[in-house]
Amino acid sequence: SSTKTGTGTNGAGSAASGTISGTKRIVLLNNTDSPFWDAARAGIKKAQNDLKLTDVGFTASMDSNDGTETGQIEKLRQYGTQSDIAAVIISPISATNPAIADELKKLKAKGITIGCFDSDLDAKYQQYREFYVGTNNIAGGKVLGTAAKLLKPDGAPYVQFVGVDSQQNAIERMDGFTSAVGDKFTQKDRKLDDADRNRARDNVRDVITKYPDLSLLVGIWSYNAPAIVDVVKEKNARDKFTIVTFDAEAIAIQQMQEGMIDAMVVQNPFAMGYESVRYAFAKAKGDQDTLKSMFPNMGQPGGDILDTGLKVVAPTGSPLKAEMFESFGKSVEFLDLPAFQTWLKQYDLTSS
Amino acid sequence: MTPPIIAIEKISKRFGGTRALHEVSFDVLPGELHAICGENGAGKSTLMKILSGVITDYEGELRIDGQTARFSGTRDAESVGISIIHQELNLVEQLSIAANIFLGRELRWGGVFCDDRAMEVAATELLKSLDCDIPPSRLAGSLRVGDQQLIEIAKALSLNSRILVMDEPTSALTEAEVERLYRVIAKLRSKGTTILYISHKMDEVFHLSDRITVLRDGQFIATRNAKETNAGEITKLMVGRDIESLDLGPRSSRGKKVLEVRNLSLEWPGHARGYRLKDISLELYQGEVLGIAGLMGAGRTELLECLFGASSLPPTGEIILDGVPIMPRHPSQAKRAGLALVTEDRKRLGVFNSMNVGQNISMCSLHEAAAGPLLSSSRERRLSDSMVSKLRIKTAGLTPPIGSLSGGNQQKCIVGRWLLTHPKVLLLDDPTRGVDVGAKAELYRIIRGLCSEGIAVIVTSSELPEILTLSDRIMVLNEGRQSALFTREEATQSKIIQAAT
Amino acid sequence: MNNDSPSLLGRLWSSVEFKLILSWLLVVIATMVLDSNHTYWNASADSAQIVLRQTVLLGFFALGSAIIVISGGIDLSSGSVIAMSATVFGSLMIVLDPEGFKAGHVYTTAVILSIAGTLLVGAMVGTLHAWLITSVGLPPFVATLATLVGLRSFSRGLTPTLTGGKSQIDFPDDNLRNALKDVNTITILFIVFALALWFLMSRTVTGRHLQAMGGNEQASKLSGIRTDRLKWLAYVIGAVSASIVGIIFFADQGSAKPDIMARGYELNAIAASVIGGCSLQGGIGTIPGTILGCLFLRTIIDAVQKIVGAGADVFEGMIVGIVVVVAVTFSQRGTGKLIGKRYFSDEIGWSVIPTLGLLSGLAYLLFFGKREWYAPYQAILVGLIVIGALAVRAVLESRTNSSSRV
Amino acid sequence: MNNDSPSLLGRLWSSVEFKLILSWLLVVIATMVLDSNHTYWNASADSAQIVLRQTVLLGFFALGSAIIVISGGIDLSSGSVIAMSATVFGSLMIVLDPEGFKAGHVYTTAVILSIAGTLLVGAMVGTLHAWLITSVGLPPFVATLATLVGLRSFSRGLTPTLTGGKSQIDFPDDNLRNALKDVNTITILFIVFALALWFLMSRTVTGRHLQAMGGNEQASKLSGIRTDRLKWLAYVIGAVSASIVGIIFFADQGSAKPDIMARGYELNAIAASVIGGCSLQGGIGTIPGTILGCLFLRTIIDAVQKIVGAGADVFEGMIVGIVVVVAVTFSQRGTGKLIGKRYFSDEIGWSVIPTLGLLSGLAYLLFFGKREWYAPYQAILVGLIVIGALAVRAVLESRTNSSSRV
Ligand SMILES: Nc1ncnc2c1ncn2[C@@H]1O[C@H](COP(=O)(O)OP(=O)(O)OP(=O)(O)O)[C@@H](O)[C@H]1O
Ligand SMILES: Nc1ncnc2c1ncn2[C@@H]1O[C@H](COP(=O)(O)OP(=O)(O)OP(=O)(O)O)[C@@H](O)[C@H]1O
Ligand SMILES: [Mg+2]
Ligand SMILES: [Mg+2]
Repeated sequence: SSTKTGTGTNGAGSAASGTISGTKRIVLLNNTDSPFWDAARAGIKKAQNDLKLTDVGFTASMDSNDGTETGQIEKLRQYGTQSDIAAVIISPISATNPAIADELKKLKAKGITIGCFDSDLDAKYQQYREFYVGTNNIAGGKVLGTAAKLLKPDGAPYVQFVGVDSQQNAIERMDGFTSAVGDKFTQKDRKLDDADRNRARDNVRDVITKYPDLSLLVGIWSYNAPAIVDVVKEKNARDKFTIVTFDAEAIAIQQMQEGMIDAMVVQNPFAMGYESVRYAFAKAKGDQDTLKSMFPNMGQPGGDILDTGLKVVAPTGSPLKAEMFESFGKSVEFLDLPAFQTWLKQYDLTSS
Repeated sequence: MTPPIIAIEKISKRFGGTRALHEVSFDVLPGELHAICGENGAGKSTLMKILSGVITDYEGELRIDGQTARFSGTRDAESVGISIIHQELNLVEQLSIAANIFLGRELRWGGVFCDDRAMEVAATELLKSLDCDIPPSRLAGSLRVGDQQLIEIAKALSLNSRILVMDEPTSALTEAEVERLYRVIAKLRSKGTTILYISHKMDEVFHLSDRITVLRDGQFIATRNAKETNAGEITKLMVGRDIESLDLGPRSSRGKKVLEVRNLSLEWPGHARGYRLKDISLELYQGEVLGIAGLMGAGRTELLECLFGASSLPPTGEIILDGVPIMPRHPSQAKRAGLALVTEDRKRLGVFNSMNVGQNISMCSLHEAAAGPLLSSSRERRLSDSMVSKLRIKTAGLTPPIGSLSGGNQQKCIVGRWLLTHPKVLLLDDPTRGVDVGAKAELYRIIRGLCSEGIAVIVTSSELPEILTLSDRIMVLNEGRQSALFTREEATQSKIIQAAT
Repeated sequence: MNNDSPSLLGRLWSSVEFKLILSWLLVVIATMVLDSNHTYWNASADSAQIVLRQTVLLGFFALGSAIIVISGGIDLSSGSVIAMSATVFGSLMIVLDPEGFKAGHVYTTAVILSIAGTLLVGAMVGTLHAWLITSVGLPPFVATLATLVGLRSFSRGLTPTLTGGKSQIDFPDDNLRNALKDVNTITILFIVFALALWFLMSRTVTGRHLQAMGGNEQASKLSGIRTDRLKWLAYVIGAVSASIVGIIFFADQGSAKPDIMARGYELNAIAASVIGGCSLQGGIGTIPGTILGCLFLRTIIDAVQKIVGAGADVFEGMIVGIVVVVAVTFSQRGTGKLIGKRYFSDEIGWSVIPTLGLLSGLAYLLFFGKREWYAPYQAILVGLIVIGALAVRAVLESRTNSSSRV
Repeated sequence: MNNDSPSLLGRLWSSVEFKLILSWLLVVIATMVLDSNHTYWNASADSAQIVLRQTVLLGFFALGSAIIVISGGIDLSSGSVIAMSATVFGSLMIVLDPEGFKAGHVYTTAVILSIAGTLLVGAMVGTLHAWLITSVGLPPFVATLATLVGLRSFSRGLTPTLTGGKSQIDFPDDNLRNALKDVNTITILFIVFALALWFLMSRTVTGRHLQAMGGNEQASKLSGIRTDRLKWLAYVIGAVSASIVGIIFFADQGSAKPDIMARGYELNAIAASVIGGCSLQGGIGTIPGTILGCLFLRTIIDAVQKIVGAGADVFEGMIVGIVVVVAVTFSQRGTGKLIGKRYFSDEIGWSVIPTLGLLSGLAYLLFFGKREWYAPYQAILVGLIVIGALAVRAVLESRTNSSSRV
């Protein structure tokens, strides 16, 4: 791509801004703020320290979007005017949105390194980003679905809880789940809460009272897990329901410890943050080795994807076992809760 | 005998429970000035609203020039040449005087565009015909009641329609402006305009009208030729009984000094004159009535507002009540000190439209109606009732909303509201504005009664006779300065007007 | 509030409260009949509890908002104040007992202090509103609009500062949590709160003065009422009630996430009070009415969930919108007037008929339009029927002469 | 808007427009100085374009909202109408040219029809508002609150029905997109639109009547003005302007997501018009003022982005809130009055001082509080200084006797 001219313009930019502050920014733009990203922030900070970004006048930080396309588009436009942007790594709020693609294209033309993390652009727009660091959310959905199937061998009526079903990762996770569980499972309802956690609890209360035969509750977004558990506790109907959820908010982990959650599929936002920064920084320095080591077969189809893997977390003594998920390959790792918690400690995270 | 220009046939109108009009029928002859008299709530305004297309649903029939007219709005009425000056002010305060005068009938160019210049020129003409020299580009909201009423008159005149309804046009005007209005009316009549004129001021009625129709409780009582009748008879017809003669009983002897004001001044930033009030000094004794006369805009309202701590800017000078200097900065302080103010602008500064009659009356004396912080509805009712009966307020109990009462009765409610606070000094700014003769007489008697109880009263009025009957001493304001102080004996209309101009 | 009808029964009948109770019963019965799962029969207790909890939570700040509305103001900030209070409550606990916060057992004294502190901050916000309105002289809409945007962003800034970079505060102490979110506790708390406010507004001098100020501010000032202090009181009550909700929410949701917490709730509160008979012109409204307004609103929402079944969330807004319109119209006028009234007698009336037809047609399509090929034609048919019906009504109206247009 | 000051210059000086231009310049200069990247120097064109685009987009529906406000109403529905229009526009294109929609090249005729249809639907919504307000007799706040919730949910229902289960509509045609979102096109469009409205409000009889109705509806009625029709006009203008924005937004954002699109924008519109000098009591306000209000608001937001840099959006709300307060105060009164005014002379004034101190202390902590250990102490210091300063001011005020409290 136009890296040469790119660095050229960047040089000019940095010269202009250099007089005041020589810093160049590596920006990671999320879709909407949530504890999930706190882990990513930790990753970014770690990368910044490990790779000593600041020594050569670089900083890496995450910008929070407000959950709307407008928000991301506006931010991308802002970056376009700012001279100190070295790289923009985005978690696009909608993979098919042409406007976001447009803005990324413009930034790319300015010689800014463009990448995606956590969720990728639609195939027809992937030309605009150099790499994708994250997990395939459809796969994530499939894994959770498989877990559900293993926990409920002879099927169950279920409800999926999510904030906004127009958001990319929500769509993929839910589709993945549905495709994996198969037709023994019947979806009673799909409850939206507009990311309002009060509403999220009502939704759970509502379906529990409404569908007496319901027996499987699926949390798609991170805060859905605690919402589900709270209500189940409140009604102390734990034995009635199997509960499988995405992501691991602090409370959710604690609740799994209490035996309130049967399976969590956890992504690795920490790695997403860390690796994104690592790539962008290497790119800026022109450090080919790192680039190679990260994307050995860059240029070949799928060579520009770095899979940060999934973790299936189950409480100790769960029927779920590691071998059950081997079919998904090494990108999916099975952990029991203690193991997971030690993993978190190791990067001193409270959520993931 | 010429055929009537307006024939009113068995017109009736109800408002919920109240019967405003009941089978009223009478004629109005072309070119005459037909006065309509009646107590507060007799139905005068209601009838006029029907006549001018404001009220569209009523029983009965209305004939203009012999053929039946059923207006669906004010436009229809205007189209047959009827225009009205409403009792209550109806101006858009955010618009200029000119814009208000031509509201709804703007002079245009190119069909859709306002021709402001033309309108201002025309407005200046109209105002000149009322000897009023306020620039027509000024916002209507920046005017005082009196000036606003002149604008209303100008607005009605601008229609130069053949039938003009005037519903208490002079209620906020003082002699000088009334004189101007007379001249205008004379001009109109020379052009053959028919005028329906409502007023509670007998002298006006007899000075102007050819014929007088009396309404009572919404019913037609009689029509008389002004020549062949007198105030006494009309009043009797209105009230339905012999009205006690206006002898207000012996004047109470003046007691000790209650209130003393030493060169009170109020600045007026951004105005040529620079002050609204300048070096006003006065003394007020228990049991006396001090009348304050002056032309519209002389500063009477400001003076009372200053005494009551209600002026927008703080005044300078001294106010001494019972020997203690007070300079109230908020009405609540004045109220606690023992002052009470009945404002001149009832609609804006008096009534609480969302509340009923009882609540409106008890508003200032709730603490008497309360045991500790809790209100006792029975006590409150007793308080309000006492005033309803004392002031003979015409209302169906305490529960109807105040808005359903006629102007005069609303005024009585507000007077009652303040009487309940047992004030040492009672400030009355035009207390009888729009109040009928009967009620006036009662108010006068009440004021006297209060004096004999040792209360001191300051009263302003737009009617000199009123000031002369009421006051023990009369202070005349001119351009915010104190131009004369008469005792009742020396005071005469001519002297006062001279001092005021 | 037309007191024209003298008889006590008549007045009761025409009172907003009574009408609301009626319409509420209507909704409940409708739900019992139309809900295919018969939830209200099978799980009455649970269903009741759901509605109760929601009504109470909404009630707290709706009452605050109602008092402001009655006294002639408006408060757009309640949603943000809720979010801020949750954040402040969390932050105070962190500051006062850091170890306890990590360990998951906060000292009772720290908790009490934190709650007190949060309510105090609420009162401070109320004071700020009153100051902006009385001393700075801003219209209430603007003043509270400013805090609506300001306080939320303020809390968003505060959270990472105190949590060390996190975007939300997780609730530390489970026992405390269960204590604070328990439906019985908050219901009792609410009853006390509501009774107090009801007393204030209907039985005390202050309440009367608040009402008077709402009706005619200048006149009440000239009647010797300290309108400034009254405003202070009203806005403090408003903000503190929101703070209480903030504390409960934090417990109920287990985390305080200022950027989305209680976003847009201010409008729910205002809607509830308006449905409950408060006039936004001020001076009119009651506490019981507002409570019933909350109950009605929350019941409607619950009913939609029950009746529509899957995908109810999507349609909720539509139905709530329609119900708000109907309820407010109904509670403002007498039923008789309502039917006698002319709706389609003028140009606007005629020109709205196609709109209503279109809407009902599409609504039909959305609700009942299974994927059959003829569904669209059905919808069009429905639309045409509605248009026809309304047209007939319009003609009838233009016939009759008894207009009761105001 | 006090026309008492006779001299034309004086009036200009005291006009809202003039003050806004001044404050705007202030903001721009401040940004040039404080922005460490000197973006306004290096990328002036781009920056200008961003602000311009934002101002124009906001301007369209802010002007609509302003006209409603001036004529004495209020419109809470603009955000939802925007979302709905985007959805309707997309749906119409799907219905009128399904192949083209899939293929990515929609027939021009289909496009034109769709745009016309969308604007028509906008007009219908306006009519609905007018009908609810005039014929049904709802307060504008309630009527538009109902459509605020109703229309959004309506669009949410519509989208999957037409896209076959998807919850968003992606913009089909790239050329069309670029045509519709092009900043020059929309700017020119806006200028025309604004000029038309400016003419309407300042020069025509209808505009005069709208203003009169806003000032005193009763009086306008008695002067034979058909207030119903005027309301219809105002609300149709409001809704149509929002529809225009909906169409542009759809193109600009590349997809229509009715559930989150333009959520809460209604308040931006109202804020802009209020900053621009419109009074929510009605009767007061101008078109140029509103436009300047939009420009000012958008510039502020942009300035925050530039100055604060990373994580700006967190503080955006705070700064906007403060600016709204200052701007409105400033534009309402003369500067002289502003300084002479008494802010802390009464109980409320005193009691707000701690609040302001606390706020400024925390603000300091949030903005400049690097993680040094002494940062909190600095913050406390700042707080105390502010409190001290204000206390002094309070004392001085209580000394002087020149109050201009209203
Ligand atoms: N809008 C209304 N609603 C209810 N009742 C009304 C209304 N307008 C007038 N009334 C009642 O109709 C009766 C006649 O009122 P109207 O104003 O015509 O009296 P009036 O003769 O003009 O009195 P005044 O001399 O004080 O103006 C009064 O009893 C009044 O209470
Ligand atoms: N809002 C205002 N704007 C401009 N001038 C005013 C205003 N209010 C009063 N004035 C002027 O100030 C002076 C005092 O007015 P004010 O109405 O108090 O006198 P007044 O004798 O009480 O008249 P009224 O007969 O209306 O009570 C007059 O010159 C009046 O024109
Ligand atoms: Mg009258
Ligand atoms: Mg006066």
